[in-house]
Amino acid sequence: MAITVKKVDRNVDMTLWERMYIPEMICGMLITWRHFFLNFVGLFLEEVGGKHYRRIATVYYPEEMPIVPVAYRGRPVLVRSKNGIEKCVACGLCEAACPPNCISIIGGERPNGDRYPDSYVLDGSRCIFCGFCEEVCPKEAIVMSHDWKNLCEYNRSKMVYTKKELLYPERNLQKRFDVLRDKYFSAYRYRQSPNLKTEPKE
Amino acid sequence: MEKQTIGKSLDSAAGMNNQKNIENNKNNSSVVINRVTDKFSDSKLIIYAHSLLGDDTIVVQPAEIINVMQFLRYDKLLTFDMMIDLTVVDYLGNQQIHPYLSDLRARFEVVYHLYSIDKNHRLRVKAPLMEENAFINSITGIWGGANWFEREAWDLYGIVFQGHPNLRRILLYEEFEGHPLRKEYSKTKRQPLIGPRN
Amino acid sequence: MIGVVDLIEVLVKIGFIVVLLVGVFAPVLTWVERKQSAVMQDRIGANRADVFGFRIIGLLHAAADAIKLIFKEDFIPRGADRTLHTLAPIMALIPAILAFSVIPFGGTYTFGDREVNLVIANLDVGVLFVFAITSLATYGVFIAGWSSNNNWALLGGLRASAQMFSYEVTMGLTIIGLVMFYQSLSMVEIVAKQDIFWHWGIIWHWPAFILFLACAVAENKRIPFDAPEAESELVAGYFTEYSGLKFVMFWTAEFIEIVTISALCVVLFFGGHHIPFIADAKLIDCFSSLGANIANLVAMVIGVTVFVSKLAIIIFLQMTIRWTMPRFRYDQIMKLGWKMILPLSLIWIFVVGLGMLTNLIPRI
Amino acid sequence: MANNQKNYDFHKESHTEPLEINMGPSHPATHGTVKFYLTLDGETIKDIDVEIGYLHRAFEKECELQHWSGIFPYTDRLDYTAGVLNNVGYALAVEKLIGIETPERCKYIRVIASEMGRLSGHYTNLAACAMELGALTAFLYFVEAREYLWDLIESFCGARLTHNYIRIGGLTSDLPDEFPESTEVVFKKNEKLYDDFAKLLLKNRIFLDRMRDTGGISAELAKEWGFSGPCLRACGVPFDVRKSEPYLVYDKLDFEIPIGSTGDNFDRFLVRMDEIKQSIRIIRQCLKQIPDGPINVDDPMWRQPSKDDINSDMESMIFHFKNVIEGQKVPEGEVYHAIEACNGELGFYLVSNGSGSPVKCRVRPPSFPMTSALPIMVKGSLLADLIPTFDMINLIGGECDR
Repeated sequence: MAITVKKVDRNVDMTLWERMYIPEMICGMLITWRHFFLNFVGLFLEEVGGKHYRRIATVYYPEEMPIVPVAYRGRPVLVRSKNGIEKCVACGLCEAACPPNCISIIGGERPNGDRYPDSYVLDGSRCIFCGFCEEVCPKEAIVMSHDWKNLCEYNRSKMVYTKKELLYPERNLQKRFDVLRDKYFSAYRYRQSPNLKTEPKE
Repeated sequence: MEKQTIGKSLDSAAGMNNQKNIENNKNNSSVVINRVTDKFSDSKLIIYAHSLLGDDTIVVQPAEIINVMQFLRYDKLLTFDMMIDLTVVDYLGNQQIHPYLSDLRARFEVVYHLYSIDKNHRLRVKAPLMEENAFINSITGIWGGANWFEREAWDLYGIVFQGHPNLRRILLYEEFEGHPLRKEYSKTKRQPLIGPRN
Repeated sequence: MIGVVDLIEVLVKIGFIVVLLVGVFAPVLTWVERKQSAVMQDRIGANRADVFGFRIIGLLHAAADAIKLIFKEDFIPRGADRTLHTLAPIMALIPAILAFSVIPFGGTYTFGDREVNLVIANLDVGVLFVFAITSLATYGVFIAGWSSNNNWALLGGLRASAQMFSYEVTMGLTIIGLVMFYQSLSMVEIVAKQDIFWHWGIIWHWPAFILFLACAVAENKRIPFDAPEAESELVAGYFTEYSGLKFVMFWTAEFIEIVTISALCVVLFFGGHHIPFIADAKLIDCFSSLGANIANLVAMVIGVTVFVSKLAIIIFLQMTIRWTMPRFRYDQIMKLGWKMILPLSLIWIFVVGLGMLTNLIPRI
Repeated sequence: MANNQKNYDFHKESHTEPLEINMGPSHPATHGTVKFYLTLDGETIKDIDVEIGYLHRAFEKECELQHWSGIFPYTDRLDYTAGVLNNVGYALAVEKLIGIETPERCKYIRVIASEMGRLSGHYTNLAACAMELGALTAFLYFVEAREYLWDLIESFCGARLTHNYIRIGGLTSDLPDEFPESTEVVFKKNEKLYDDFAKLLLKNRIFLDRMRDTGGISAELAKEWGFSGPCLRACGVPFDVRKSEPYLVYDKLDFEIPIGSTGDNFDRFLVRMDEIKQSIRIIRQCLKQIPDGPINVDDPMWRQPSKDDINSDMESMIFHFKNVIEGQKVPEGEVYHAIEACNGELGFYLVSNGSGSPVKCRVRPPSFPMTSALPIMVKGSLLADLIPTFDMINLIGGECDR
């Protein structure tokens, strides 16, 4: 395909209008004043009317929290299913897949034979929130929650999460599970089957 | 590739892929390689040439690197006016990847990637080096851009580029001992602490 | 021996000016700079400092800054000349405040038998005095740059002194057209002659106003003439090695100089305390029903508020320039000063002279 | 009288000696970590020695100890203003080595993601240049535009900066359903901010005087020193990897490459400004033409099996374990693949010996050779010209020092 090239106009011979500084300064100020007065009115209307009048892009942080999309990768957490025990079977795949090696698991077996993680340590200070553990886990036992507030501590040892801090009730993560099952790991993501839309989504 | 092929062992799948590439090298090697090989056909300068995976590659004797590069740069048909990249590969323990490495007892390989803007074709020039005499002529005379690339190759691999204006470390501090990207430089090796410079 | 009443009157005026300038305007201007730039740039700006829950949209940040900087460590770098290092900010601050002593912030009002003229020093060479005093600030800046034993500060000091020196010359020249027009150097007379709207400086001398404003902003080293303290080139220019109270002095000196420049613009071009179409006398006798003294008092208060509101508008204009324009390169500032503004102001003087000869421009 | 006037050496007589300054790694203007050792004669730069390496994190050594799929979070941190662009570059190189082709929808999503990375990279760079020249309001308009764009990227990647969105043989996830509508909303806002930014600066004489005829370089010198991307196009050379060697679906999209004429800072600025327009145009075309269908290659060896497969049949479970623990077995060989990143041609040279981790994972950093050419562009000019020149080369510490 022919390379369509576009010359950039260098505005070399400035008109007299531009060679004097003042006209450009005035039309520059008009822009900043427009932003000023629109935002000023927006702030005033917001005090009177409601939040949707706001034009300003930033948020009053501690009082208002930024809204976080569904796909957000927050702190990895262990899912505690409805009957109170964790879904993790201590297979060690997340430990192998984690680039900064911040997960260490010691597996154990319950009397009725199914495996459970005796100790599950995730070093929060090394975790880079890449989401590999969630991807490789066969049992959907570890999931990236939407938890991002006050994760940092004053000393690193406090950031090492053991099983107690990692367990998270399953019902809070339902939104995350729906997205995972639909967008991330459902079979029709790659099968060339003709009727894609009708593929059963478990 | 239906599901049952998974059962087959993995290595055969990898091997099959490589086989396919080597055949196509024989019949339609690219224009660039033909031009270079018949220019240097008399002296056995070109050790090996292939265009696997679509990348034209020639392997040259390290001693002749200067005039090969000069030819590539100033030849009317090739005009490689851009030296895209210069790097070094340490093949310690992986000599089996390229057949000629083992018979040359070469450990390092200085790899140049060239590109010609008007002709829009690329070429990879490789010069195998033995471990004991790991030095090669510097090509900063031909492309000024090679200056920093060669300093980085010296810094991380310890390849000496003779004729380089000021061959000193670029990414690491002067007092760093050893060349970290060599295979025998282990990940957990620690450096001696140096005090503040001034 | 001046009378006790006169002394009290002068002290009250000085007190009013110092409180107005250092106490009110300088801190408020720090808040204005933050809040105005924030709202201009689609963000919220200062809104955190609160006293018992009252935020007053961030105004308390000025107080918070002042207290913080007072308690910060006053750092003198090794190898710096101690005495000069501490002397420099004082030399930068004093001229900025002194220049205000000549500026009339109100008319002359009679209380009983006393004639009160709202200016601290009614010099008949007011304009000259202002330019003389502001040129003293150059010493403060240069000594700050030289004495803090830091390459960047030295470069900043060099740039600042060259720039301030060359723009004083041009600033003086731009005003001569005005002085010819009002035939007097005394500020009080210039303001008195501007009681009719058509005799305001801006009406006949708007090119001089533009040149004067450019020189004044350059004198004050604010963007776009920001080379001496360009944070991207010279870290922080001449006050790189200043922290704590000395930094506050440099900062307040800068803000007070903004106010002084705006006051000069108001007095020379926008008719000081006059309201466009209402002369002082008419103002007083429309309140005469309340009795002579109170009428004068009310007129005085109105005069001062008009003066301060004009001041606020010009400051707002200067602040907007601060946030819209990029920065000149150092040699372009010099070229602009000597090769463009100086010839233009000389031509303007010639034009005014010609105009007055052929009395196209009315003689007042 | 005349001849001794000629050989009167001003400097020797007036005993001035040059001022040596360290424009050190933490100087406000070097918003990457780089140090200039300047010898100044007054304000003109007599000599400049650029020192990089302050953000060297041993990318190649780490990659050699990591599996092929584990390298993706590292590639995010190369050009950290446009994380997903490096992911796409690395993924394409590995797929070329393996010899697999991703489905059509995945190619379109990769083009959308990399164009958004380019937008975010250009916004950051142009904003930083405006700030360095003192136009702080213009800086914040583009940072705000970048903020809206990052929220958009976050909606499908999951993170604002470290995207980690591309995998070998496909993507981690599909685009959210309401993605086209939210893109349109963001682009409308960004275009308004773009016009404000352009009106504030492009006609402004102060900005023009600062940027024009400073830091220029001729086309031949640029080619010789390995320039690529906006800085080479500013010299008038129409070299864009998306056009010269079309990868993904760039041959199906029509967009223009802006080129300058003299190669000075103002041309580079305008080329980047125009590329923002082109990127928005590309993304809009992609969103119209994107087909439905799978996003991962159907070859079970090269992609994450879905949770349904793992739970349903034993073979893919074993295969999944083998892949995660030993890494995917990329066939033996070497490959070089280049894509068009924000600053120029970002190339990946991979050498594999058939095991789970690479023998060599070399990144060709576009800003590395341009920074080496900084002395040519700046020697003899004023100290204040070093700032826009250094901004327009857009040295990103992560990409240059690796």
